Amino acid sequence: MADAAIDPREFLPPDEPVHLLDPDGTYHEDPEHPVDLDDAGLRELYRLMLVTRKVDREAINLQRQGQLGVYASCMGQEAAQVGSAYALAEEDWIFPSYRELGAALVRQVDAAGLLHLYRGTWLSDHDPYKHHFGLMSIPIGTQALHATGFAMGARLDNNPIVTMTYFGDGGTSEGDPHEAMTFAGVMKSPVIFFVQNNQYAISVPLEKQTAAPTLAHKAVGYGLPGRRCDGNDVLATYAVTKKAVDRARAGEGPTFIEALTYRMEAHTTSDDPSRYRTQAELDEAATTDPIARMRNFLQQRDLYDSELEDAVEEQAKEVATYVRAGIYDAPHGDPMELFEHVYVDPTGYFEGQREQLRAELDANGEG
Amino acid sequence: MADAAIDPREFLPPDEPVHLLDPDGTYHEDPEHPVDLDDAGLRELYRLMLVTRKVDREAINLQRQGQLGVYASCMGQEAAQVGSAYALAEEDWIFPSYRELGAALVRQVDAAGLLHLYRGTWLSDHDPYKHHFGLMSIPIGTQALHATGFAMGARLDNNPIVTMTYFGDGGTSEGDPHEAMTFAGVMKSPVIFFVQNNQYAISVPLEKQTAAPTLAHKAVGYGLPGRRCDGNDVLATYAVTKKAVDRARAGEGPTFIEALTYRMEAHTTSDDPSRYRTQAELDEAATTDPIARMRNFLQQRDLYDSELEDAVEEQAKEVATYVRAGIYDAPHGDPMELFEHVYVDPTGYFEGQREQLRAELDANGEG
Amino acid sequence: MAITMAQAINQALHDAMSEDERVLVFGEDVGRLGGVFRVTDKLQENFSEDRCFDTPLAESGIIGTAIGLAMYGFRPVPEMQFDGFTYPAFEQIVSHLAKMPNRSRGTVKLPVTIRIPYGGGIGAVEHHSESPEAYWAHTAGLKVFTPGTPEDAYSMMRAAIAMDDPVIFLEPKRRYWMKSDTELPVETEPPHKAVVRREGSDVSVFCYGPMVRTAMEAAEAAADEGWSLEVVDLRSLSPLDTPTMLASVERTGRAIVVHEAAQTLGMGAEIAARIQEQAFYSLEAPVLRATGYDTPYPPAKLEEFWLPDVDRILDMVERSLSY
Amino acid sequence: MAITMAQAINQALHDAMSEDERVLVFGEDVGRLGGVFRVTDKLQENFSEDRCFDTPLAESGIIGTAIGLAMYGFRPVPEMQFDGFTYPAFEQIVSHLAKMPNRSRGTVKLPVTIRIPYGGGIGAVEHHSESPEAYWAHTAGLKVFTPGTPEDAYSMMRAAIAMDDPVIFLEPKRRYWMKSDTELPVETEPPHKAVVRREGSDVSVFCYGPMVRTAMEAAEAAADEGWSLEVVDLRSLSPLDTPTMLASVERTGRAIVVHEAAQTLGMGAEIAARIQEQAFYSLEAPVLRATGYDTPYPPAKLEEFWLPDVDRILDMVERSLSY
Ligand SMILES: Cc1ncc(C[n+]2csc(CCOP(=O)(O)OP(=O)(O)O)c2C)c(N)n1
Ligand SMILES: Cc1ncc(C[n+]2csc(CCOP(=O)(O)OP(=O)(O)O)c2C)c(N)n1
Ligand SMILES: [Mg+2]
Ligand SMILES: [Mg+2]
Repeated sequence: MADAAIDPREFLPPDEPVHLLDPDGTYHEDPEHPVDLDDAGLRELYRLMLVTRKVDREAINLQRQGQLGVYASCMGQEAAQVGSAYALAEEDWIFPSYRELGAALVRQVDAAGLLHLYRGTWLSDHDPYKHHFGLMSIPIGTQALHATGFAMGARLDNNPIVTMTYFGDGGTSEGDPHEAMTFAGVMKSPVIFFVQNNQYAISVPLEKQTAAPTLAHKAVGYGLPGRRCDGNDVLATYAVTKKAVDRARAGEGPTFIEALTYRMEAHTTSDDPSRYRTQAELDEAATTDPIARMRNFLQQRDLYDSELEDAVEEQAKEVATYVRAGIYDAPHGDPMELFEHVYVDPTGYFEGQREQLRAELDANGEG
Repeated sequence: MADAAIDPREFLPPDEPVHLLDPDGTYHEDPEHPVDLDDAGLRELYRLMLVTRKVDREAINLQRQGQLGVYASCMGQEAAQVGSAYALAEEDWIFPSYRELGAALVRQVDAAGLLHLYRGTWLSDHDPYKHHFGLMSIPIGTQALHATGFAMGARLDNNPIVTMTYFGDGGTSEGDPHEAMTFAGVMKSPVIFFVQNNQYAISVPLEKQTAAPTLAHKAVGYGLPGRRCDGNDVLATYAVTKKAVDRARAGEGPTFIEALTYRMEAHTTSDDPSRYRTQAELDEAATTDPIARMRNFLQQRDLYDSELEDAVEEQAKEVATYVRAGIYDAPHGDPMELFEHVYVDPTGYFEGQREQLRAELDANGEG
Repeated sequence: MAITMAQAINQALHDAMSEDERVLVFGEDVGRLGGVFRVTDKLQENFSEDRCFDTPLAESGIIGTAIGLAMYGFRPVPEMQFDGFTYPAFEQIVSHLAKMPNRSRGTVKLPVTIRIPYGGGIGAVEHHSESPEAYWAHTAGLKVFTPGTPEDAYSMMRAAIAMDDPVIFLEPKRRYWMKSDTELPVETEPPHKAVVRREGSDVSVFCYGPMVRTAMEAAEAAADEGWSLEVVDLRSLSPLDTPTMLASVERTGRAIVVHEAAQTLGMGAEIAARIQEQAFYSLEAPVLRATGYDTPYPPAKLEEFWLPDVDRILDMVERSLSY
Repeated sequence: MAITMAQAINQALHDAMSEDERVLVFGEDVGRLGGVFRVTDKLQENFSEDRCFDTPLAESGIIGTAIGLAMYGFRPVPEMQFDGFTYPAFEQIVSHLAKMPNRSRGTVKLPVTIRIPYGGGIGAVEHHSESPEAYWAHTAGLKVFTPGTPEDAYSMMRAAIAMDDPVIFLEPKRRYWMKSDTELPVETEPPHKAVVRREGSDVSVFCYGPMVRTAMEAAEAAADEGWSLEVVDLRSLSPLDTPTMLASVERTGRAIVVHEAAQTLGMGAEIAARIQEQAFYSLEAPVLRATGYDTPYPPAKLEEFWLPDVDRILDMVERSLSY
């Protein structure tokens, strides 16, 4: 009769989430979670977060102008995304949900291409193999299995890459992440399950989602280390993820990370959060803003000056302009493309259907 | 930002599984897990286990004689099933998988009716409302949600009943038990998730199923107490379950129990376990037989005598005879019944299909 | 008074909950938010959190617990937030909800009504415009209803909840804002009955849910061409009201089926198969299909090219008449 | 040499794994046990646990990780242990496997072959005799193949694995022990081609998978009655080889579709719809269906009454000839 041969303590999250930066920018060193970045790296984190916020705002504007059908903002979650994505190497893969603009920008994914999903120009329009950034995934939690399978593949192939998948607090309730973590634990796959606990699944608050002490406590049930960090502290999300990445790359298997953050915007532009949360709660959340905090830190270190701010503003504007140019009034493609890409070999399909559409287009002078 | 308000320690399983009876029958008192049974109750547990084993054997024989299509034996798991089911009150409900003959016999479910599933006479032929014993459920883990929903209903109805669902070590990997425990945790539903960890899911051993330190460590991820017990020790399975039942009935919510046991027979009569486990392993397992252990205990207590053994043998033979009589060459019913019970109101269905079957039966002289 | 289809369903849920305290509404965001389409608006406020509640984000969990609640004696009305998110619950629906009454020889009844907003045409992001009705209609043990008007939305929802069989209730989301001048409560034909919405003599057009209005528009346009279309709103996809379909085809001799779902093995396949089986000599032309294509649902900017519309219906009418 | 269908598939997997090291076989009990039907026997022994491995008990997990493995560059051949246990994986199959190549504009290819033993007739316990093919054939983006002979089982499996599209490979479990005298490897027609197994002039019988042998037996029996049946083995359910079907019907003027799955929206619906659409004037009788009933799959002792057999096919032949 098998008995607990493994010490569960290594899997349980420590009592306190890893927190390195106070809101006022004060840095607390944690020997367990070193920040192995030089000054340029620290400034880069700030730059990426600020660019993310501006492009995010641009996307919201584009939606308001009727240019996007809908958009899911990542405002407030920049530190969670940028810090974690920055801890990966270029050849590592990310499997996102639908809210990871910040992670995408770290990987230099074409943001306009990404947003075509929300415009509805095409379902996805960036090349996942170019930036090692998977397709955005709308069915909740499903991408966790793709990340796990990909990591299984890398391990079989003796390729020392790591995969990371993002999902939300709500996503932890679905069966798929559960199965993904089960597989990853058994196979020791080099995958990191990065949960952005932004306190809500649309309108459903965390306490209606789970009775777990913390989300990170789920990890022990899969034999994964469960880690927590202050998700609005970009140094903490970076350092905690880096440690997990190093561990995975060394062949020691997967890690579950819960980043405590807050969704400062509506769930999507279609949502009306006034129905389920108060202004007081929002005001409180604003005091933990991840970007202000990092700026305070850089200032304390004398790494912040108007030159940096100007440069970042400039870059942010550039990306935002690029996105706007790529999206605004972007024409839809050839409707005949609907029949492409369904099958690599379409022999036997679409009998008469192509002709039907072609005839309709011709009749409407759209052919 | 929400933080761990709940102390996870109450959910974590203690280091050692609860164990009250040594293989030689020596009883170790555990003040945390009192056995609130009188002598008659103790003998009843023994009786139920022995009857279970004999009826189980009869079912295997019936299968060998071509009377059942297949059968999933519970040999070796009698203590896990009998002890746990015995801890419930009559009005409490059980939602079984396909291996719970022992639990069914505790609830006095018509065993012949139950086995019609395996004969293929009908899909299920006992009345779940009569004995508060749900239909056997073959799709792994799915019944955990039915138990949870039923318990949610009882709670909404202020009905102080408890539900218990059985699934296996393999079942813990499926999405449904994960979702069931998530729901039960949040809703504080009076449901007990009783896992018989019999070390295998068909041929797949536990270590390929999960990397968790123990299955009971999964519970903390749902805010449920995770408990473990020696599943071949009927007093332990009884006492641990009883505690969970009392807790649930008091409105304190669900519990997850892992009973460590061993599947002494093949997965089903169709299986060939020699392909994946050794005789040495089986011999080792036989030394922990739950029935011998309880007999040793009763002997030590002077509760065992030939009168008891004879009476139990007698009863076992009676039930086995009843089952054999109910199953052996049991005729199939009227094929026209295929169209019954599909809909309460079948208006608009089966156009022509009834007549087709009726005509076929007539043509074959079976009408 | 003008009410929308969404309001009609909301009122139906409200009235069912008022009349029978065993009726429960639950799902993702149906409580405080009132549902992403506000179809469950104010139900929690009016009936307490016990009777209208938010669940964790897990569709198999929602349907599996609905089954348990129904076994206990409740009449659950769970919501799947969108068509594309019913798939995680497929096993619970197909292996248990559809089968358990039969398995138990009728001992277990499962009066569960699963509400699913479905279909395209609202410019939504992917997985939010699916038409999964054929999956359910192929599954014995389920009833599948879909209203095409606010009145039917109210009346069929009441009937579905009152019924002891499990019902998949498909709400045509692009018609949530469709208005009708009517007083609630209203009682229309029983749900298993198809209804002739417009009489005609040349071609029968079988449609349901979101396509009822489109078919009516096509009939209007066809009249300008001198073609008389009979529009039959099927209302129930399982059971299919074959007698009403046959009666119509026997009158017109021609039939077209319209639906958004992909053509292959969409409802049009079954309807065509039945009509030619049972009205072979009445048919002057083959039963034709004006449907979505056999490709994944397209991106929003291209959906207008994919979805059947008045033109596609009229093309089929013309083709039918050419026989 | 006489080989069974199960052996033919085993050999196909073996040969595919030998020739291409990117081919992986995994699922529940496929490793040490060799699968509950021994179809994966010795693959682990011959190719190591890296290439043939047991997974945890989770079907969505199996298909979801297969997708990730395919994205990485492998060619996964996952097994679903039985037809009735594919449903937990429905979302991964329908929302991702079928759609991702399209969503990604062809950038992502998913050469995944899902093996599923399916169908009834072996006296199994419930959920082990399902015929879910219509669910997959209705889903754009999937190919659906099912062999009716050991030769095809080998050849179509090799073709499926070699193909860059996702394939649902349905193995007719009651024919696993069907024998054929043949040498492997063997290459038969490409999978998307239907094959005329027996020529005839009175009625075309369209069948696939487990029903191919049954239809052949029916043709034999029909000959005694003086009826000449043409038996067409469809082999691929998606795509359907419409030209071959039409050519046959144009010869015979009559058609019957045979399948185990429930009738409503089973493959027979689509085949009937297409034939009447495209060969309207050739039909001398409606396309008829000899199928399972619109009820849940019955208990083992009653399956013989539910499943289509020679008698039911001949009934339909007679009915067809009566027009
Ligand atoms: C399977 C599935 N069910 C439901 C939805 C609808 N939906 C979209 S986002 C969302 C909430 C997700 O919450 P969470 O996982 O916390 O992520 P967040 O949106 O907060 O980033 C829901 C219910 C979906 N996309 N997929
Ligand atoms: C959803 C589903 N997948 C696969 C199967 C096939 N199957 C039947 S029993 C079994 C193993 C179950 O193992 P476990 O949960 O440990 O229970 P045990 O049989 O050991 O009691 C499997 C894979 C099934 N019944 N249902
Ligand atoms: Mg969230
Ligand atoms: Mg087991």
